[in-house]
Amino acid sequence: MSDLLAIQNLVVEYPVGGGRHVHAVSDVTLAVKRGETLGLVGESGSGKSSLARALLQLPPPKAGAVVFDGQDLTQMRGQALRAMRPRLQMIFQDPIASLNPRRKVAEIIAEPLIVSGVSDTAERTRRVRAVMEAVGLDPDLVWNRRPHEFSGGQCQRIAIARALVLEPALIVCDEPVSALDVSIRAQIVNLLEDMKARFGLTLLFIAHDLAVVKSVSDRVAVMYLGRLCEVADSDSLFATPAHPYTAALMAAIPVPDPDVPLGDTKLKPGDPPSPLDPPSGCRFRTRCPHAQPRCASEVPPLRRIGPAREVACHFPLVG
Amino acid sequence: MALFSRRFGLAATLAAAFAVPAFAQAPAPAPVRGGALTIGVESDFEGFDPIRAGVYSNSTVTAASLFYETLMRLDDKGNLLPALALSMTPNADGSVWTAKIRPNVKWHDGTPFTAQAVADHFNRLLDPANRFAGRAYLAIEKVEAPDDLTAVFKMRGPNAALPRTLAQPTVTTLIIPVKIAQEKGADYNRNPVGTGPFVFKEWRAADRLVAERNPNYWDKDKPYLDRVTVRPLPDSDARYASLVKGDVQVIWEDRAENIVKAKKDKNLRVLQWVGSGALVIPLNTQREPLNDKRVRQAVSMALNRKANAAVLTQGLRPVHDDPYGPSSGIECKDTGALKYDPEAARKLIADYGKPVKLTMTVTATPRGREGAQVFQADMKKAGIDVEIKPVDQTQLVKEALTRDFQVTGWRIIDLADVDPQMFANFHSKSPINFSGYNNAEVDRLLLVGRTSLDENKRKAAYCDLIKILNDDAVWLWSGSNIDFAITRANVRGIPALRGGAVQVEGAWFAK
Amino acid sequence: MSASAAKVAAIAATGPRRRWRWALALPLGWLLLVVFLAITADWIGLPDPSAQELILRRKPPSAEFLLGTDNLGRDMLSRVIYGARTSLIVGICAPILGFLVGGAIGMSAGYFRGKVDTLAVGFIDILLAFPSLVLALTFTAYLGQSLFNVTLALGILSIPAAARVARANTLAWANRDFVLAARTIGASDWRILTREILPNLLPPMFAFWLVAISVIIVAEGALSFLGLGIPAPQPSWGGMIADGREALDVAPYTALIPAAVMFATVLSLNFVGDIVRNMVDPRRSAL
Amino acid sequence: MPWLARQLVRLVVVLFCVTLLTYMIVNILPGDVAIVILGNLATPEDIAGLRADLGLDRPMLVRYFDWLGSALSGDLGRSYRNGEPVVQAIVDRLPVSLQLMVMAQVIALGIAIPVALLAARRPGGLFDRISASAAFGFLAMPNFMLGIVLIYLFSVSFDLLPATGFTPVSEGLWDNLESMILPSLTLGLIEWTVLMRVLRSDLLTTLKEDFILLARAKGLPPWRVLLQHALRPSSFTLITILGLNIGGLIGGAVIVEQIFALPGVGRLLLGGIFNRDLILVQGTVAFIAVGFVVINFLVDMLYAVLDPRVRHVRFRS
Amino acid sequence: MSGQPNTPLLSVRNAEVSFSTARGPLRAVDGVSFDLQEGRTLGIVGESGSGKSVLVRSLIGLVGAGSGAGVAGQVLFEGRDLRSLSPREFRQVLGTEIGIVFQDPMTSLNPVMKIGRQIGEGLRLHRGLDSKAAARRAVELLNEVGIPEPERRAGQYPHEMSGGMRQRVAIAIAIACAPKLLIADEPTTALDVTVQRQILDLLQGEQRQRGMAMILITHDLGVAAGRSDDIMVMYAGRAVETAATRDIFRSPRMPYTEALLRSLPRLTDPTHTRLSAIPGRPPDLARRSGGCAFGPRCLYRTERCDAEQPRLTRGGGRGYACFHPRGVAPGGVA
Repeated sequence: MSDLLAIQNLVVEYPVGGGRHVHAVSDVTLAVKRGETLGLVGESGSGKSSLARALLQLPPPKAGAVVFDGQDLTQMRGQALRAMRPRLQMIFQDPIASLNPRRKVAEIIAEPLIVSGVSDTAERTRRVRAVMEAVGLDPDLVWNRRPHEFSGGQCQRIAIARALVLEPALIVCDEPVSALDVSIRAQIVNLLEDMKARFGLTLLFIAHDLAVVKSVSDRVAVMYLGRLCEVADSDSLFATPAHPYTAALMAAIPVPDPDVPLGDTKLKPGDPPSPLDPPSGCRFRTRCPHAQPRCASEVPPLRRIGPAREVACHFPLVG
Repeated sequence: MALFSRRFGLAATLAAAFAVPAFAQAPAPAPVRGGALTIGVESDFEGFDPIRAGVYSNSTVTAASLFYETLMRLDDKGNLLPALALSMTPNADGSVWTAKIRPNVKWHDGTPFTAQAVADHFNRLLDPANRFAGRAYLAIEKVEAPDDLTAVFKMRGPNAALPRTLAQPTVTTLIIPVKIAQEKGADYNRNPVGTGPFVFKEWRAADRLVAERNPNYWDKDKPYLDRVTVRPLPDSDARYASLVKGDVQVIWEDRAENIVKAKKDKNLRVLQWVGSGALVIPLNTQREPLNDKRVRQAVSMALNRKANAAVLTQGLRPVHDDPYGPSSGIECKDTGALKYDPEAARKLIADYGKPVKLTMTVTATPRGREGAQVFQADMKKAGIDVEIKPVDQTQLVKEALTRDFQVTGWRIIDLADVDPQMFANFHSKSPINFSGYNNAEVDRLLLVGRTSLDENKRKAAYCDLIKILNDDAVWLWSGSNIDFAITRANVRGIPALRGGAVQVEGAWFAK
Repeated sequence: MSASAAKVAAIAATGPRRRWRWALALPLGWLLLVVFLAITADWIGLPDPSAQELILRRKPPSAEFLLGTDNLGRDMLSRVIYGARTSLIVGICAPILGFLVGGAIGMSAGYFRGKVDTLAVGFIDILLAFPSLVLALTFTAYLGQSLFNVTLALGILSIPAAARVARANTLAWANRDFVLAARTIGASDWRILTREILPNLLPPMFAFWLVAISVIIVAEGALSFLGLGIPAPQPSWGGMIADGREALDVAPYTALIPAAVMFATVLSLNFVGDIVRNMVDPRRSAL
Repeated sequence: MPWLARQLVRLVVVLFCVTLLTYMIVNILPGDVAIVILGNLATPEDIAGLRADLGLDRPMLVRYFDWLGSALSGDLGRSYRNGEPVVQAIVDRLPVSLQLMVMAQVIALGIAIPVALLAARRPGGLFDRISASAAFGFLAMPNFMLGIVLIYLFSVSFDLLPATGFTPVSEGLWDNLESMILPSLTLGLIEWTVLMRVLRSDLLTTLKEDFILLARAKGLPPWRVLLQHALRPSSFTLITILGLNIGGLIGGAVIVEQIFALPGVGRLLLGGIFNRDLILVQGTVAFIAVGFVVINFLVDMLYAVLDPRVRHVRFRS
Repeated sequence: MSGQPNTPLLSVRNAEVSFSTARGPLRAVDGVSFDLQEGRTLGIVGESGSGKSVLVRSLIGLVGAGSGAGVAGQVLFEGRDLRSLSPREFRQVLGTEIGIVFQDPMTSLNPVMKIGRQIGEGLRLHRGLDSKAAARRAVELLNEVGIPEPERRAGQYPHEMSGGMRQRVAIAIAIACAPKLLIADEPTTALDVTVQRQILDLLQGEQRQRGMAMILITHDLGVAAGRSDDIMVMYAGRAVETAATRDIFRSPRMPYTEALLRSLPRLTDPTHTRLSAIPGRPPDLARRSGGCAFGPRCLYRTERCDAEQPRLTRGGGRGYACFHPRGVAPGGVA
């Protein structure tokens, strides 16, 4: 499999006034292979959403390259970039906020077609109907209705339909199910899996729920405070986490089984530091049970420790 | 002199009939000393340096009369009395007048008042470098002071009316100390010094002006009051309410409703003075279609002056057919006025043959609007369309001066003699003949009125003049100048409201 | 999730819509009546609103003059109805002008942010710091008092407020994910502004506009009070109140009748505006 | 502090634009101060001469920068009309306008806050509806009408308060207050409606917040919840409005000062406009603009006092 | 949960909450009853709109006044009927006997009041402490909930703290007056998973140490599994299943519970395992039909389910509202 998307040394910072900056994403290099689902996990403030937006150039990152299908998006401007956009689509966390409340469902789904120049009304209607049916919406029932008449799950279906209607190569799913109810979540996860198979999609799946990520991802990348900790194929990552942070995350997950004893995260007490002022060296060191003086002085590089496995730690738990 | 006040426009289609010396002056018991009086006037004061102020509104004259005095004075019946001058005597043809100055008069700062001060005052106004606006209307050429108690007025020509003219308090006749004014420079305008019965205390602009009794006043008995405050209260309802409430004891007033109400109120008394001026509607004789006499006559006949005045002023200001107020002393038996006759007006317009559309420029005040709308409605009945153009005061003046108007509202203010006004308004060479009227016979009659020492000849000339003007329908007379003041019932001793000024030198509170 | 409690409460808050409908009927009916009369004034057999009969000045309401006569003996009923026309033209058009300009400024500021925002906010600041009276006086004094100029002057005065409302709402909407979604499909800024943001801006702007109408109607009255309103003899409510105010002691109805009509209209506009606002979002349009 | 620096830059820019704009606008106003001064009797030569004396014959921009230069050194020139130094004229009248506006605001807040609190307790309830209607009512009442009605009511009918005029504090605090009650009431009675509506709306939003629930869960009595927990976080829009409304307040003050014959800045400005006293108008407008910007600056500071979140962002070096 | 002779700390009978909406009355909570013994933890589990938060808030009077909500049913706290107390007495009970922690510490703390004061407020009001003593106690409490530098923190505002710390503050407020019952309404939903762990540990620690009873409201079955003694599952405003935690997870009776558990992705499953989704979506509470609310989504639905609303059947220490319970012989009780 070749890389559909290659993120190279990506840096995202944004000002918060007073000359201070949030270091949202710092020097991240990551590739997404054609046809795979890459899971991206991390807690709030880890920079995973900033990363997603930066690779869509919304807004463009401060530094680094985003090579999509051989072209560096960060070097593209205006019309060229707009022409590229239909190939990368995004699905958002809050399905209701991601749909314009004033527009009808059919208009929302047809909008990408209009923008990319499909001027034939009949053609548009056909494609909108087709994609509605694909995501499990009855075109005749939903056509003229507005988003507020739908539940969150239905809205997420509409959003998925909008993303699919241009037949993109890559869809960035930014926490697509975390706002949904438990009983709906599985429906949408399944739908995404189905759509991926049907349209040959590549997915970047961002979530904080490890179980969901595990369920859909071929590979998983873990972020902490703007840096990558670990990238590995899904099964080995969850079986034997190499980064102490990954291990802590997994230990902290509440398991829906009263017989499974609560694991020990071994974390030092305290909250994650602010991305405004991240710690020197390894950013996880302030909470890491294995931290050494070296961790404060030296940024651990992301290094390969196995066939499909990279970790950014001076003292990895594996390898 | 067509000095403008805030409210003229067509400001009131007010009219006065005949001299009704109605300022009720109770047969006086002895005046009582003491007390503080507050007067409510209409507007704030321009200032008290004639050069800077340019004109004194009647509000300012009221305030200025506290500090300044004239050379002569008129009693309520119009008789000349001595004031700063003990006497004024003319030479044979009336071209030079000699004034004997009252001795032992002092300015408020203690320096003596002399004939030189009188000369300085008038010469300063006359000096073109000072650009005193009213100098063109002074018939004086220069004033000399051969000694401390003699001032000699050299006139531009024979002038019979000088003592009377100087007796009316105006921006020119109220004498200021030029020396002090020059020392104080720009500040003098706000810190007047005079010879008058009251000494300037403070002026908080737009709020109040306070004056205190001058203990060194030359007229030993006067003034009776300890303190006088003059407050500009621009809103007539609020002003009247202040009087009813007793916050002020005298107000200048021109709203008919308030005057009628006050007349019924036992706690109040109404003073009124029918002046020599008039409220007028000038027509621009140089502009289409008013350059056609038929149109002007039609306008004149279409305007129902008497009925309008009767309603709008509740009968307080009947109109008459010439601009000579009772105090001018001129009474014409036949004015040749055109009668109200909309039918005839309609015929004249039909005869003119073209549709007549006029624009009337008025001040953007309630009364300006009211008068203009009445004019508009009357004209409509005669088939004349009138568009109202409400403008700001200065704009109106500018339009009048540049003859850039068709119809407007104006006021001839009170002067002791009619000559300056009539000459300025109707002589073909006058710069402010803004009707652009040009009639050789009128010019001739105006000169007779100005130069003749024979009072009867003058009066006849003015009456002949008015016949021509009325027939030509140059200006329409919409009402005479009547000034009203309302006082609390216990206020006594306020003389005739000459020039609309409330003078309180002799005022006192009855117990 | 516990958000449900808030959600339920929110549903409950929009609850008594039936009652609103009742509350709406009266003000809406009144507004319709006023608008209807203002439009049809010429055809319903009213006397000429500027026809004077001085003898009949300040007559109290009677069978002949249902609402009495004014200071020049003109029929008050006719003047009130024709005045509705003037006041509504000024009241409706001036804010529209302000909203077109202010709305464009506010939308650009809220959408583009950065320098555009700084400039726009600066412009609004300047307009706000400028005593509006001077502006209004300049317009009416320099350009002459006409319906158009008064409308223009008051329209300019409504720019800052409109710009603020537009900016605040745009800021709120421009951060929504659906705007981001529109950009991911390559929509141009113009398309996003007109198709995605504008439709969401209209309801709060409409609610604000309804309130602005009433403010402008009152403001026209204030200009009339200073002698710079609509030129005579064209009646406007504000002008009628300013005229009638002079005779509050002898003929109070000459001021009170137009005041009452204006009161009812402004009240109705505010009611309707409030309901529209409640239907949108109570907070954002508070400014 | 970069925030402070930004505010100062903003102040300077706004002032420059406002004064320049004023200069332009007052200059294109019809009417000529020379005619105003000299009256309708003047000759064209006199008018031209006076214009030269006043410097009115020079190009507008030159005059503007002259004015700006001396304004920066605190000299706003002298009134063309009566020679009064403009600074003096403003300083003399400022206390009156300030007192009027402050009292009006106090009255407005004094009505608005309790009414909003009571109305927000039961939105849609009887009190809420009555207060909303009352607010609409006052909003629909032109101040020139309200002013005269108040005079008739309190001054003429009940004889409680003076109808017009201003008594300085130096002549007695009570007399001073008495002379300002009706004017302030006229302004305040119209002003409170806006404040009440804004506060009520924000209160309703705040009252839906979880921390209000928590306060209630602590067993706090309802009035303490309202006053101690809900009021302060709900007052930010109110304070913004207080700052922004100064423009409107000045407009109202012009009319109120005119009706009640108060010697305030509004009347000064109006007189200046009517008299074409360019230099006076210019100085007054500049002064008002400074006042507006400064007060809004203070309002921003007040935010920092009331809302620690703002303080946090702004004052951290 | 039942059958024990001692009086429960909290006993709720037939709790109902309804709102009137544009589309008609909405019954957010419909006839819910439960008991809570001293020192025990009851987990209330349900999706959004299931009524779990509204239920608990209505018990302590936080739903009702002003919102036009109708609240009915009986609430006995230590045998006292809370609904019959005067407002003053009720506030006393609420402030001292019951503590509550909300979901979002960002919004549940007053942004413009110093933390120390927010903690001390209840103490001053109900315990009569003066401001100094309250401040001292607030610092102690901050220390107890694991906030470093408590003296300094007490003088800070909520925005100066991280989400986890704020939630600790919220817990300090809740336990300030030493309540007997702690209500935790989704206390960790807004928090990251590592912080969630710490907060849950803290809650549980405080509960054990102080012997408080706790109601833990959550939509996360994992959280409920690890932290509660008993669980009540709610669906569409009703309690559909109650049982000891282990029983719920081992042998759910209610098809809804069963389906819910099955739909969860598990770390133990291999990647791309197809999830067993529950079809359909929760019912619109304003358009309630006569039958079982879960019926339209249920695999075991029969005609009876459409016609009749199943009541909560109790027995064997647990209860369920279903005509076709799982793991029970038809017609019998397990």
